[in-house]
Amino acid sequence: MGTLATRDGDDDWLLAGRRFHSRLLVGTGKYRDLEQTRDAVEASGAEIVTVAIRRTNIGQDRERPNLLDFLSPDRYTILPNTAGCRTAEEAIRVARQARALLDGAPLVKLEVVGDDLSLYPDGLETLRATERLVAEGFWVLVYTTDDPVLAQRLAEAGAHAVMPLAAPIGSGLGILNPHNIRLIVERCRVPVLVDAGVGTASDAAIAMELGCEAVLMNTAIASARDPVLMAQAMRDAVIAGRRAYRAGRMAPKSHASASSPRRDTAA
Amino acid sequence: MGTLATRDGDDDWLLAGRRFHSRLLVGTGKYRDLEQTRDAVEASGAEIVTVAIRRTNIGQDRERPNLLDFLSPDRYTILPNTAGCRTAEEAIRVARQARALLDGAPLVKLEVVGDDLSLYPDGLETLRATERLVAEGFWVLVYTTDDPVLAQRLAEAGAHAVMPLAAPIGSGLGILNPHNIRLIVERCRVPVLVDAGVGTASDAAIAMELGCEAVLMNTAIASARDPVLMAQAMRDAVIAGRRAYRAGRMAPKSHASASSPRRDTAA
Amino acid sequence: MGTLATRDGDDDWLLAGRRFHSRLLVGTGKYRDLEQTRDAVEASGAEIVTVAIRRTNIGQDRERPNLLDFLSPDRYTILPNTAGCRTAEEAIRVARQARALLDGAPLVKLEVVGDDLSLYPDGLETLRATERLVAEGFWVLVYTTDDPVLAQRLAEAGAHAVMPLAAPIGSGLGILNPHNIRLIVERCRVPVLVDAGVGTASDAAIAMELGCEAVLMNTAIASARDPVLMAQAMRDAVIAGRRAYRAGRMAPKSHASASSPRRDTAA
Amino acid sequence: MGTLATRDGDDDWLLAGRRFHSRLLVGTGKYRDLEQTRDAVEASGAEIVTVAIRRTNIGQDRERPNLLDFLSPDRYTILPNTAGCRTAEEAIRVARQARALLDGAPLVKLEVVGDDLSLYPDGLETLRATERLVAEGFWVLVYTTDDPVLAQRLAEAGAHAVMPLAAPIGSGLGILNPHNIRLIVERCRVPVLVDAGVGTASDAAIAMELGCEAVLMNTAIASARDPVLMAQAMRDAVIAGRRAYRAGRMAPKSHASASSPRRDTAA
Amino acid sequence: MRIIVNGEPREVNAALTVAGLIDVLALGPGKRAIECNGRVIPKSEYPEHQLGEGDVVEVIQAVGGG
Amino acid sequence: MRIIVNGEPREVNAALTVAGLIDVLALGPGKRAIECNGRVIPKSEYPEHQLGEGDVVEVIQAVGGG
Amino acid sequence: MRIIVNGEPREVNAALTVAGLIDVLALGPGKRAIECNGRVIPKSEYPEHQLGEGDVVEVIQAVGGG
Amino acid sequence: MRIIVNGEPREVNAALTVAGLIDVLALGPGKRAIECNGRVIPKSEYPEHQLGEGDVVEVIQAVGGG
Repeated sequence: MGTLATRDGDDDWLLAGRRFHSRLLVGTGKYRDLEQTRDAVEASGAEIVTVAIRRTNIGQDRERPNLLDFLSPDRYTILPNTAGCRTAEEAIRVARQARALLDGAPLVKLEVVGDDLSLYPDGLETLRATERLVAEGFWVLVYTTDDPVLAQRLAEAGAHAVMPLAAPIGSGLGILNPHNIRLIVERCRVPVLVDAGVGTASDAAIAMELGCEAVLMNTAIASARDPVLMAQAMRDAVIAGRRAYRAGRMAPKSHASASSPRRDTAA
Repeated sequence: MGTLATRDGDDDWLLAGRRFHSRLLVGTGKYRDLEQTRDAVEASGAEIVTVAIRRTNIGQDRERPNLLDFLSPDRYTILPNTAGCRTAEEAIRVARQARALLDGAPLVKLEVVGDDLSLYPDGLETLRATERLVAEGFWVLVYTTDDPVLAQRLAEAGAHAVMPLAAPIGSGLGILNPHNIRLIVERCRVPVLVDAGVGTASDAAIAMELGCEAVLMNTAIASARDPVLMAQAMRDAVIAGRRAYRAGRMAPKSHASASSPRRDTAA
Repeated sequence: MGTLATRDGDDDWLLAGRRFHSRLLVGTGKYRDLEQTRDAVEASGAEIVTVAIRRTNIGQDRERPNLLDFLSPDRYTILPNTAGCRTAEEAIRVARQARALLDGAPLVKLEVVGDDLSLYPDGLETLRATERLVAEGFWVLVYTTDDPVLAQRLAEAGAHAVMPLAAPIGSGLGILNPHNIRLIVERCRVPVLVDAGVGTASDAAIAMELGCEAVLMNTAIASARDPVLMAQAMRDAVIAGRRAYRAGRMAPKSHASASSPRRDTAA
Repeated sequence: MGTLATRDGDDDWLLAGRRFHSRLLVGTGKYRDLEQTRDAVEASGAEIVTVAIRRTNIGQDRERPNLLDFLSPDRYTILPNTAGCRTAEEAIRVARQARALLDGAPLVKLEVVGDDLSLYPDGLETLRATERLVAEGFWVLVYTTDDPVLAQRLAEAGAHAVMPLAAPIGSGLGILNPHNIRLIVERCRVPVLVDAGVGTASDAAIAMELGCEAVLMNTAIASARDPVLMAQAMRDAVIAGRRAYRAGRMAPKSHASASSPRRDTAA
Repeated sequence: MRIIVNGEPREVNAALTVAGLIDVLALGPGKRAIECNGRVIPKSEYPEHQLGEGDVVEVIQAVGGG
Repeated sequence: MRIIVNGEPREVNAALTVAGLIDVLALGPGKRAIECNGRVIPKSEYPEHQLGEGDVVEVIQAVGGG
Repeated sequence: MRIIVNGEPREVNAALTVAGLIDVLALGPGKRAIECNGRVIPKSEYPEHQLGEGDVVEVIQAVGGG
Repeated sequence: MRIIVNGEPREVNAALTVAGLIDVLALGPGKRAIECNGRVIPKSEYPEHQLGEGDVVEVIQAVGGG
């Protein structure tokens, strides 16, 4: 009944002018096979799905099943990423490949990495790439650090969504600095999504409770013991966290406060 | 679909030999009125509902609506508490009153407080009361500290569920010591429920991720800005946390791990 | 200069009527040898030193050096513990052995363990032992959980100091529940010492900032790579934490506040 | 004795080729008066002291005491900051003023703020200013976010020290993201100092335990109830944290480990 | 005779039963428990259980609590 | 003539178009992009775009990623 | 002539040098910097550096800051 | 006669005192306690306290512990 309550669209969100219901975006890497990828994505309820852009394996192309046969662009909004790029130029090139591949769809998840070990983004290259991709008509969802000033600069440069990391990609450490995520949410006019570092369901709920518009994750689902069940958990957690945010949590108190009336006890 | 998946009963839990589906137990204190109480309880999906035992307001009894008219024992399992008691004797007396009032139903939430400011339980009186109530045939769900040794002693004394506090009652501080909750879950043969201190949805999810059988709360729902919406959030959060626990979360790593393949990038 | 400032005794503390300057108590277990034990204890600045009570190794007694030859009771206040005991009776027996061994010195660190894996104390046996040892004239420093109600009961039973654990003995996890430690400090009339679970210097500082009278540790020093240097670190950290507590820390704020004047900048 | 042990210079650190003993740098803002400023600085043991650069109050200049009369450049290394600047150009101008004022001393604490509420630095302007100041021969100690990639870029641009914030300036929230501070320490060849956000002594100890070369603070001392005593606490905490870092802390364990021998108990 | 009901002294007819007291107090039909001198009176005993001078009676119900 | 496809040198007929290359490589029907010397070739140009000696061609698809 | 010192307009004698301005302002002996039209004036130039109509002068010192 | 010392059976002369046992065991000069059948023997009683057949004696010292 509660789940149905949100089904009625009263809490949809807008990304680049398009309306979405699910606030969980999922990646498609690290799964056992494409069947599991599909099942987990389906269980997650996600409407937007990230993919990477890579060379076709020429000899095996005919036999090998294709990711987009399992996750049809007719059903899902495909969000190609620029993972692996280290400069603005590389990222722009991959974004153009992705747009051609996806019949002109302008969405791109911009990711320009500045450190191979932490996979932290390079803020300067990311800002440069954002400016140029926006100029080329891309709708840029940009992976960034949790630096509130950089996030604002990216939004001002025309990014359609700002996506700070919670923790290093694939680490599962959860939201290392909730204070910064909250500052970014307060400052940015565009949707703020937590993009990396979520490890379990409560992390996703916390991201939403901080006021994020949505959460993007991959490893936390794909590397769970049971990815399909974890996908359900994440779907529920994002809904839970969003509702808690909208419901307005109680103020924490340092002392106790009885739930049962103190008076009228039998003598 | 995912929500339906758990509706099929494959993850029900047992309390004193009875089967329950919902893993969220809710209190009925601190609401604006009985209508709001009923709506929030309904939205929470709870099957077990706590009540306090107090003197009837003699003069006004006829006109004043009764809590149990709003939350029928035919529909909900009523769990009377002994809130406000400070000795084993007081608690036993209230438990007997509750049993009479509820036509012999043996369930009781035992609460013997040892400190008025923190509302922390008195471990010794709680253990004494548990032993005697068990001997009288009660099914005792016992509010306790997060002390793993005391929790074991209570389970050994015949408690049907052990319910450590997450934080002081009504504080909303969340799970102050997850390490202890995990130790209790590992040691106790009976269901372990987190009973007090939850403040928002992610706290409830964390309790379930630690392996608790269920969560009991009151203030976090009743004192939210929108209690009915928060009740839904808590229902979802408990489901999310339970699924994450069953799905087996990824191991946290201190370094990053790419979600997209590192090879096969265009040169 | 600062260190000298405290040497003048203006911040000494009282334990069972005796005056101590150092607020760091150290254990003597787990060291490489007795020379290292002595050096680390000396570097720590501790005036009170815990020892365990065990059978003499009969055949080797003459050749084997004795701990108390390295840590003379003339220089240090020896605090024998009842580690390894699981009942009040066992603990009382060891306390009597210790008193005889130490020529009638009445100090004892009472430790009655209720769980072999966590080494958490058994609250009930601990309370029973406290009552009886106090009746026999012992000065009881009692290892306990961080349960504020139990801590109060122990103080009321006549314990000379209440020593809640920060985390499991030897775990080095730091102060798992600062909220409880603060509650205990607020409630107990006798000195409160954090007794177990400290892992590094900042943990010890935090314990003191919470208002504890002193800190007792062993593994954090003995299992450091360089125990003597870590002993110095702990000595300094306890002094630092104590001074910070007395100095009254600034209130944390959720927003920034400039350190340099905002006005009078050159145009 | 231990304090003396470090006095012998075996753990000095180098900043721009100069040798320093104290690892605590302090600001001079927010004190009640210049006497308190001087006393707190002296108690802190700091050798490097930050100052702001502002217009002289023309009419009152003769009567009003001057900061540098209380903190002589002959005794302290004066570190002028560019607080209040919002662009590289503004910061460069202030740096030049400071150098002239301090008879050509090339040290400057570069601070280019990008957000008035959080006082977070603007990474891009900060990098631009660093490059130009280095070219002009300044020794640049640069205030930055805890972004490891930006920190590396700043070090590569020739900064003599990289100074990530622990939390917003003046907030006293402590080290919000220790993970990032550790990453920066691992990556940067120049000294890493935590610069802002410390609230109490244990925060300073944690910064040092993470491997920072030193800590810079102002509000935590100046806004304590007793600034001079807090200055001592901070001095001790920095020494404690540094020693703990060098001593190599024990590995944290999730289970207990007894400090006293398990065998040889009396039967 | 004089009894105490929920902490308030109350003058009632001698030889009043618990069932009679319920009528006198005009209690509604909701679920309740009645305790007399610290002992819960089973419902089945309401008709015959006679109250005595100075009895301390508690009329108890369920209210909102957590 | 000799071109480079996805990093591997490959001998092909002179005057091969992108459309022709797709046949030669026996690529399946899935979604892809083709880049030649760093420039993406629009699908509409596949039939006429002629490859030349030494051209660097990338055949690109979507794969699992996060 | 009219110059601006630390944001305030001020009437001074024509051909005033920086050294002269320091006397006029009755500045104390403490450490300071003097900037004229955005450029720091080295101490060695104080005696000869002549101020002109409309010059913007900043007199700068160190104050408490973090 | 046979006694148990620190868990080990040991044959000793009849009428041995605690003081005598200390000689027999060649114990060093360090601080210790001696317990006989669960009761600590005060030092002052060592010379006269006679051990008996089957007595359980514990010789106790301080060791490193936390």
